[in-house]
Amino acid sequence: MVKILYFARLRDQLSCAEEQFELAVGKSSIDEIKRQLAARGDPWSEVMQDMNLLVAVNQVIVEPTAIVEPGDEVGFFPPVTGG
Amino acid sequence: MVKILYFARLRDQLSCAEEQFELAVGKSSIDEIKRQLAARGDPWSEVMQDMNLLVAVNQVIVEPTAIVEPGDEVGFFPPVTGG
Amino acid sequence: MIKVQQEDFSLASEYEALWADAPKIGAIVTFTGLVRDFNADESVTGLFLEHYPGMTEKVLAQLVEDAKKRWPIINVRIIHRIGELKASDQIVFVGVNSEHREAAFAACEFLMDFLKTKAPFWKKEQRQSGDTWVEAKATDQERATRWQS
Amino acid sequence: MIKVQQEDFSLASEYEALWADAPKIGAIVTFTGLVRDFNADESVTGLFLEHYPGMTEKVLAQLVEDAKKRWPIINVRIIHRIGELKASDQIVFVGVNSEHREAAFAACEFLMDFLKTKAPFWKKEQRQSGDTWVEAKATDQERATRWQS
Repeated sequence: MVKILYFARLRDQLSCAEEQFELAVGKSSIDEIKRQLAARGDPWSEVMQDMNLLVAVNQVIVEPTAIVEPGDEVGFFPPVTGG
Repeated sequence: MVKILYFARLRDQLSCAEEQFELAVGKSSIDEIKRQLAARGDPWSEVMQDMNLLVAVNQVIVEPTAIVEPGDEVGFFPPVTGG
Repeated sequence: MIKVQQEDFSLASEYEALWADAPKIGAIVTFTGLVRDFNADESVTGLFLEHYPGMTEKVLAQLVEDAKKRWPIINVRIIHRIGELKASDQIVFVGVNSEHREAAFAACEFLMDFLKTKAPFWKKEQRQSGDTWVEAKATDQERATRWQS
Repeated sequence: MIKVQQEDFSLASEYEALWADAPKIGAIVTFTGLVRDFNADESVTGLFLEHYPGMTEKVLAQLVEDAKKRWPIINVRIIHRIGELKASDQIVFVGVNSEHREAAFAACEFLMDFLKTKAPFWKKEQRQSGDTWVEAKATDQERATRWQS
């Protein structure tokens, strides 16, 4: 299991702030997780295909090829707009 | 007559803060004034030959070719070191 | 010192803390970001700032480390507010001290440029017609990439 | 607002004055210069700042005009102290506000670079062995010429 967090516009679009997610195999790439989430249909597919989607693993921004292990924290969010 | 002001290290070297100076003719260039002041001998000649000497006419920095008229205020000073 | 907080902050206190490193330091540069008048869009009534707790602090700490590697700066103080804000409110503070001004100016601007593009904060404009998430600006990305050269 | 004065100044008051332009402005950048520890030269007991009254204010006003032509800044506040100062004392303040941070950062640094090379102030270090006028630094000249490109 990994914890997935959704922030800002994504959380509103998905009506979901956080979920526990079962990895298909022992480990998964972010790309694989995105494919599985997109398979839920809209709004998930739309959000997961957004070119600007950012993802962090254990609070560090990663590429979609990054590998996730059980116990990791995955965060999905749009481009940041602080400051 | 013009008023000549000397600042900082220059004033200390010349032991002079201010003087009234008679222009040789109706108008003079700064270069001409410097020549006349240098003719007083040391420490004047040393100060007036310093490559880093700055000069302002009516409180605006000018080139040594600038022309001075009676009533003008001439300031001689070393490179600035404020801030 | 990095703080993410709802409460307002006092620039005077932050400045005093940076001044405390004198006489070792000769320069203090501060940046404060304020809530503007929403581009004169009168329908906007306020701003809401959300963040990713934990990650925000981590990213900012990394940026401070990066800045310290690049410039001989002594101390950095960063405060970013979250929650509801209204026009003219202070949003963000970055203060840097250093022996010389070049380092303090560069590090302060570097930190703001990367805070804007790397730290997980999101702004939502509150309107009578409903809330709208603010879009990221391409110009902010461009300013951050300047530092790579 | 340009002031040349012996008295110390309050960064908090200057900042409040710059904040007063909110919500039109979104950014405030401040620079403060402090008296350093005289390069660890223990024989130095203090600093004396002399200026050219009248010309100083004229030069600073011109620099503010130049900055306003180059960047969309709203207000500028400059204070430079003269007379006797000791280690850790505030010497100079430059504060700039603007809609966006780029302009505020650039104008504030521009003003400091030219204040350092154009405004008629001179520093004298006071030592037990006698006073010494501070030499101008080539690096300050170089920083000012950057802005011509």
